[in-house]
Amino acid sequence: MRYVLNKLGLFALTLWAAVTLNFLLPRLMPGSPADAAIARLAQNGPVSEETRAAVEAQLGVPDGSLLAQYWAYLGQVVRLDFGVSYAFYPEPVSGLIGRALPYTLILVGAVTVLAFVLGTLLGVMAAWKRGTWMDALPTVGGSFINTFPYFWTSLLLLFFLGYIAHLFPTSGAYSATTTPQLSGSFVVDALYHAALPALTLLVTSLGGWIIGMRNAMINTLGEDYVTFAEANGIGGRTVALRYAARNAILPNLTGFGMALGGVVGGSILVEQVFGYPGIGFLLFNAVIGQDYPLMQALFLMITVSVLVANLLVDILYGALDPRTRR
Amino acid sequence: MTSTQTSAARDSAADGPILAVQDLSVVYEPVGASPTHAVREVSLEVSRGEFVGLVGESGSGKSTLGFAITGLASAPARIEGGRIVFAGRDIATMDHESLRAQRQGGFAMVLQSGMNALNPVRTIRKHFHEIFAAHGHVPRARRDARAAELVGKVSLGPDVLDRYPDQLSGGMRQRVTIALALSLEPQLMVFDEPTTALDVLVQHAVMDTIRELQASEGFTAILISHDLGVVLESAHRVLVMHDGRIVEDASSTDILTRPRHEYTRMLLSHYADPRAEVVSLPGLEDRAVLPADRADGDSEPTRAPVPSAAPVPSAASAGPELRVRGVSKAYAPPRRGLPPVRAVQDVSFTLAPGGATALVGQSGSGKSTLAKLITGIERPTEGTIEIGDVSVGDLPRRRLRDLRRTVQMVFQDPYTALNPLSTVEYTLSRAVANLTDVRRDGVRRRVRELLETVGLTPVEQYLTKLPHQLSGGQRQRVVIARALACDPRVIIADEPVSMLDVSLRAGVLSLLRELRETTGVSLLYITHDLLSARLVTDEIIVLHEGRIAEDGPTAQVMRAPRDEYTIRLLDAIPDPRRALSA
Amino acid sequence: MNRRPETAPGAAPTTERRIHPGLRALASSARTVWGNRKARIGLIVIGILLLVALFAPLLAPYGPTDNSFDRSQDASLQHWLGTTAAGEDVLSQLIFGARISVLVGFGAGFISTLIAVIVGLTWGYLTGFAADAINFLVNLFLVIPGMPLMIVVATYLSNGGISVIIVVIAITGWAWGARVLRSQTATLRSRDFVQSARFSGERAGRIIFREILPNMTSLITGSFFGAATAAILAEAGLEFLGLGDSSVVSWGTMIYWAQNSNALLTGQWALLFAPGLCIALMATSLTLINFGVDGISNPRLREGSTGR
Amino acid sequence: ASGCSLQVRSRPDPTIGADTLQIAGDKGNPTFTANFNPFQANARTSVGLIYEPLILLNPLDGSMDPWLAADWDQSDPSSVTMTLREGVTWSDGTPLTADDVLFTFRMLKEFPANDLKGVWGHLDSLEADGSRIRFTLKGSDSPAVGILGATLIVPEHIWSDVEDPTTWRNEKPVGSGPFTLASFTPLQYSMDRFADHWAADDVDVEHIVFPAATGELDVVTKGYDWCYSFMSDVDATWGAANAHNRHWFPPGGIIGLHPNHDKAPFDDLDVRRGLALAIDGDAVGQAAAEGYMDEAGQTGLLLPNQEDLLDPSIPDKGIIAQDAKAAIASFEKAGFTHDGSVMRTKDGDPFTLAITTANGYTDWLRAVQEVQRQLGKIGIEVTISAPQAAAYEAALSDGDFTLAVGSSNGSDAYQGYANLLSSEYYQPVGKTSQNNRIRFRDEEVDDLLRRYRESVDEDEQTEIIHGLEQAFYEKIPIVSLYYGGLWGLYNDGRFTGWPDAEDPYTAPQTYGSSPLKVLTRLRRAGKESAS
Ligand SMILES: Nc1ncnc2c1ncn2[C@@H]1O[C@H](COP(=O)(O)OP(=O)(O)OP(=O)(O)O)[C@@H](O)[C@H]1O
Ligand SMILES: Nc1ncnc2c1ncn2[C@@H]1O[C@H](COP(=O)(O)OP(=O)(O)OP(=O)(O)O)[C@@H](O)[C@H]1O
Ligand SMILES: [Mg+2]
Ligand SMILES: [Mg+2]
Repeated sequence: MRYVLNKLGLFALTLWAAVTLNFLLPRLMPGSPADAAIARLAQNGPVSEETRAAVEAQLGVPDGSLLAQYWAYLGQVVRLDFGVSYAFYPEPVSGLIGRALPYTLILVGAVTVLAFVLGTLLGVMAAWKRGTWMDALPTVGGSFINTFPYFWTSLLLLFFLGYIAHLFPTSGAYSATTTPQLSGSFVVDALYHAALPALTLLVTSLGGWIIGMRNAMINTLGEDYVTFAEANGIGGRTVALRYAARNAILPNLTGFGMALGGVVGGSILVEQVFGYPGIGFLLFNAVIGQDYPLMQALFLMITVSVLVANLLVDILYGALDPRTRR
Repeated sequence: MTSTQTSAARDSAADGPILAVQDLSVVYEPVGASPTHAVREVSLEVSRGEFVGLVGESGSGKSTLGFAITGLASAPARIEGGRIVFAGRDIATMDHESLRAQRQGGFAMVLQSGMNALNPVRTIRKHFHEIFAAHGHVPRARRDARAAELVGKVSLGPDVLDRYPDQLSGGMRQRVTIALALSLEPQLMVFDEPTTALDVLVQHAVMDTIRELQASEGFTAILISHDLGVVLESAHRVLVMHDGRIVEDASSTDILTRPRHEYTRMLLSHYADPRAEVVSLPGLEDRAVLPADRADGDSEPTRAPVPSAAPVPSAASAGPELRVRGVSKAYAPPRRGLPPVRAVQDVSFTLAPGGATALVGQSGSGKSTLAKLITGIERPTEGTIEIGDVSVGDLPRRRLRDLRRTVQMVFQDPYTALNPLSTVEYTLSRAVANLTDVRRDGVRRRVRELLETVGLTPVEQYLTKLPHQLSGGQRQRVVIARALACDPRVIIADEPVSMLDVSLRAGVLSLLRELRETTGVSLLYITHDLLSARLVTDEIIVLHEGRIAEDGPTAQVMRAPRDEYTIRLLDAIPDPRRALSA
Repeated sequence: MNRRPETAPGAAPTTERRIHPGLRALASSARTVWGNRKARIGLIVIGILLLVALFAPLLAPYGPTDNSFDRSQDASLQHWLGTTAAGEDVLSQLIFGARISVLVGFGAGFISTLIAVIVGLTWGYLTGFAADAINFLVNLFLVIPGMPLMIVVATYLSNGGISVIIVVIAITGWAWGARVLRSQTATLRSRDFVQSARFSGERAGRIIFREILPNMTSLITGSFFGAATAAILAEAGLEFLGLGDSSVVSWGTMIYWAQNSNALLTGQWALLFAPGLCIALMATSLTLINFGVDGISNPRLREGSTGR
Repeated sequence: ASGCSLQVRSRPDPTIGADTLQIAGDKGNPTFTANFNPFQANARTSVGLIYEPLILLNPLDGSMDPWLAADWDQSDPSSVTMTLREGVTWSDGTPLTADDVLFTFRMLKEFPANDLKGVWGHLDSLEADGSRIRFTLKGSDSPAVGILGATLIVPEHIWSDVEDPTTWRNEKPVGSGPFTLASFTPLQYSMDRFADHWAADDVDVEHIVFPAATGELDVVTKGYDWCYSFMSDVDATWGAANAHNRHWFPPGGIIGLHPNHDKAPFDDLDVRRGLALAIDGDAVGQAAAEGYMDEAGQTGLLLPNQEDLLDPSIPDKGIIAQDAKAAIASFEKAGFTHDGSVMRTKDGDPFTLAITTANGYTDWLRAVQEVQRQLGKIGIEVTISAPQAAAYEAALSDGDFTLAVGSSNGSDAYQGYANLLSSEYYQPVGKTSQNNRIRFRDEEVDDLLRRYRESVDEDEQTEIIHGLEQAFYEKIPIVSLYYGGLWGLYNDGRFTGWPDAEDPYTAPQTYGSSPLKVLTRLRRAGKESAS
């Protein structure tokens, strides 16, 4: 119980710090939202004084002291009201996020889980068949692919599988002529569009899991309980999975929560390349467009989801490891 | 009931020895290090139903041999040559699957570190079920009953089946591993130091169980141990291993009465009964009922003689008295809702200047806690500890450094007490520079003096060595030298020899005794080994669950223990002679 | 089975004398790393890349920003990898680009490892409030996703060129290392030799940095290589997003420009392919070295086969 | 890069009919938000086809065509009278009247946030008399007619019910333009021809689709008819993807080095002249725009669009040829010293200058890098500072720069000069100003600008422009480098009648007023050959 309370306390404190950081970060950036809007307009020709005035009037440049803004901001956060986007004015932030979130959730969520499962299995195999090609291939291969820059892999996949081979759609999260809805055909269409970005994320995050699991597994393989199980003539598969892998997976779980943050980071680049309308793309636009409200909401969301994932992993850890269950 | 008789009948075709090893060599070939020939050209035969002991010091290759004959040698170990014939078949050449099939009704092994031999995330019941499922020799319906029966054989109740390994004590875990091995209904069981990690009293009980099982189930047993005493108590025949070879193979009686190999003789010579009137070990002079007042510079055979002139200047000056008065220590409970851990309760004693007191008791009896209290690492919950006129319990943290000049500590494990990356000289000179007023050349001189004091001569040879280049005994001497750096008046030695091989123990013990006599330092000697307590101390305190069970002059307490707990402790000491005479 | 590898007869006490123990530890670590096949490949590759970076002006046929050639040419004898849309020689850019990756990788790797070491060791050694405070800070940095944070900070500091990139990557990338180092410190601090140093009257700082630190060389090396790998990838990512300094020639900016000038459409894909491959190569070689480094701290990870 | 086996080819969507125009002109980021409020900066670009201006400005040369206003009169520089076209209806059938015009202008007055073009900076009042609308200006302001005329007119009967037109997204727009919104998804929207449009007879395109995916790879591969995008190596990419793919890149502005006239050493004309002489604008243009754009002369005019405004007395169309010797001499005149390799300031320090550009504007960066190389040759070290676009805007507006790359001038010659040079807009460094960010002050120029505003005579106006060109040439307020392009890509396989160098009737841009013009000129290719 105390363990849980401790965790929750830390969770709340970290959350507050993240919220505050969110508030400060954008305000530290040079140039105002109006400057950003004007910069966008300026790409179609010089912008006049009057336009600036109009834009500033529209965006309602933040006023009041920093502290007052902070209070107002905290109030908004509590009410989950993130205001109106600057870059997509007058679109409310919640609407923008609401539209982008499902895609990233599906893409990143599915890929993270898939990469974890697949990577862990390959890692188990590599450790079990240590020193053979079944070890060398996933570990060296995995660590090589793992070091491909996300965007580079995306570009190559996009080019070869999308533009040359015409196997996959090249942008978007669904066909341009369909409207998002909950129907079978739409889901299939959406999955088809998610395939390439998912492949990129999968391929570039797999190696980490393989190596992490392999190393953990090699350690548990050296444990006495594994030797004892073998001495008792328990079959290879049982020893590998229920003895070595089952224990080796525990330290890797902690990494799993953290990994979510990493994949969201990676998805910025991937979504950018694939024109995938997810959170990553939105965040990039928010940063470039100096869109404080959007940026704050997104950051908060990402941080909270990583925090929650960590909390869940902690709880899961407790469930999987009887030693913490007391 | 499936029993060993049926499986024995199955294999009765092979009438010869159940196990025959011929010219077996095993080599470790770790990557990035030179290979180690752990077992060299070993040949042995074991007949059905025999109880064979395998002894030898640490690193002599006992475990390696054990792993080889149970078909568990795996990378980086490699069987270099030789045959291992079990029940007529060579298992050295068997493939993985047929080896696996052999494990039921064939050979089983109980691992050295039985504490870790159970999968922490599975219940004991699952462990049994997995073995049954792997071999299919127990029908599904009978499995639970059989598991309960098996744990019953090792004197455990069926309730352990639903527990996780970490919910069992060390002794229980070791029993469970034995029960698991038994569940294979093996003809041959190899016990690799089944009791080393256990407490003295528990050790005794587990060994009893093994002996009884062997008698009742009739399997062939090989017991590996570094403790000749333990082996002689149980085995009919003893194999002595040294440096990868079997140097002696004889019946227990022969080993005890007519040891042929020099090494065996050396091992035997380190056994003595602490209850005897006169106790002596090689290198340690006789210890009569009354403390000897004769300082004898005799040293262990393996090292150069101690220089005759004791270099310590303040040998004569009497130090402060250590007074422990009504000290208790309670630790916060490990879990909410439990009572606090009372590690030490109402302990009082006095350590006179120049005196030597032993603190004995089983694991968890509060010995180390007391040491921590005296050295100021922990604060007592109640009571006072005074060293001279300093009250340790009230000392502010930053004054602890000053306390170090008076009270020093000798650590249990010389393998971890030295920074592996620091030379002997650095380790010692830091202590000198920090705790004394000696500087520069003085430091260097003092370091040399210290090395001479602990008998590491010629000094030059040791100054630049790193811990891994020293033997265990030499390391422990460096640890002692470090403790002596600032001329402390009180030395607390927490199990200073328990991690050392018997052959190295005597040297360190005699050094401790000698130091006491030459420097006049008072010694608090913490141990669970009563024999060594008898050899180095005058007074003894027996701790039991944090309380003093008995105290008095060492020889007197040992020879005529009054407390029942002390008697049990004394009984648990393996004594080869007693076992055979019984 | 082998509780004390130090006592292995292989480490004969008679050899190696009068060498500083730290150096010797380093030398033996180097041997362990070199003994690992994967690490050996990594060391060779990174060695070559380092040499390329060092001798770029000698190796490169042209200057990296010399734009006096025909634009968007295919590979030819004059331009082995063709030219860019601005008329620069791709091969020369690739060779010079190694410098930035090396600089960023090792620079940011070094800084973040330094922070990780200082924070991690202090954190592991201290107890009580100070440790809780550090724990909180590290957690915060761990939880805030690195890439977005990096993007924001890079945008904020978009004026300072490559050194700013290094700093940005370093300050967003130290937390994981600090955590790993802390747990190792916490293990080491309960070792008897640390206790023993306290009994020798050593003060906290010296215990941390003289007693504990050298025993974590392999872990720190590992964390350095890990950080360097991450830094190289992060730099490339930032440059690709156009948030870096697009006026320098680095592998990241090469891809940025390639993407900008439709290298895929013009079929100039050496322009895109080569720098990405180089990034991957450098990062892989660092990862491979880490396979060997892991083996120092954890002998079980040394190469070998289970014979299954 | 030709003959590569991996050439990407255009694969148009087969479901798109022959009467449908596919435009890559509206960038979803990455998806569209439904915003058809023409008075918002984030409105969909197609609002230019839904709502119509009174007068159609030609973004190429600033010439004006009647649109909703059939005709206008400006005999007095302080007022304009426009006559509304007859028979114009909104797409819901309601007729468009002068009341709608009055409503639109009054709404802009009430909600200044919507007044993106700043009409009420020029306008004092307006009133209608039947279909005639009289605008009273704040003073003599002949150029204001263009600004007033460009205002998009919205229907009163719909907009008068809108509570706050500054945040209204107008998701179902009702306009008067030749196209109406047909369908909208976040990834694509389409428009249909408005059959009752007053010029419907000239409109041959039945449908338009605007997909959101307009990356360069998309543009090349998805069979677009019209795109606005800079395309590197256009012949090998766009050109190679389809035999009918064409491009036309007329100039749309001048990219130059903008010195801060309030900061040394650029307050010194000799220094500015030294820069102009040291730099070969042609080479800069080559580096920046891959040779697609020409060097810009030092007149402030876009050539050839504004050829007829060019003062023939200015030598070589205002091109200042690179001349290292003369450049060094000019610097030396300003007190610099040059020892054959390094340019030193008066204090004897090597002269280094920082050029500010915006991160992500890759052509500008290429240009600066070329300038860096060229100035390096005469011993001037150039450092590049490339903050993000927003920070760049802020730096320029606040005067927080010494030398920056910037874009200036445009279709309307007078507006170009005024915005850049009028001391009316002057703000000291530290105060924000959107126009005259170079902080230029010159009485002669101010005088010329004032005279232009007061003149309604075209010949006189031309003469004044000549004077401004002269001033531009002599005072070098900015150092012109090359023309910023209007990156028109089009396909004449399905539709013909595109604006191009032969028939430059408007700019090939997909935003602003051009689409209205282009859509009334396009003809289906098949039909044309049949007829
Ligand atoms: N995995 C290993 N890799 C390399 N060398 C090893 C390994 N295991 C054991 N050795 C070496 O083989 C030799 C014999 O080891 P073994 O474990 O058989 O000794 P032991 O007699 O069982 O000692 P102990 O009493 O300490 O258990 C030792 O020198 C040891 O260092
Ligand atoms: N820091 C601590 N927190 C809580 N309980 C502790 C702590 N240290 C020791 N204990 C408990 O106090 C009791 C006495 O421990 P102590 O270490 O003094 O025993 P010991 O006699 O030295 O045993 P051993 O022979 O195993 O070293 C044990 O039950 C132990 O679990
Ligand atoms: Mg052993
Ligand atoms: Mg203890």
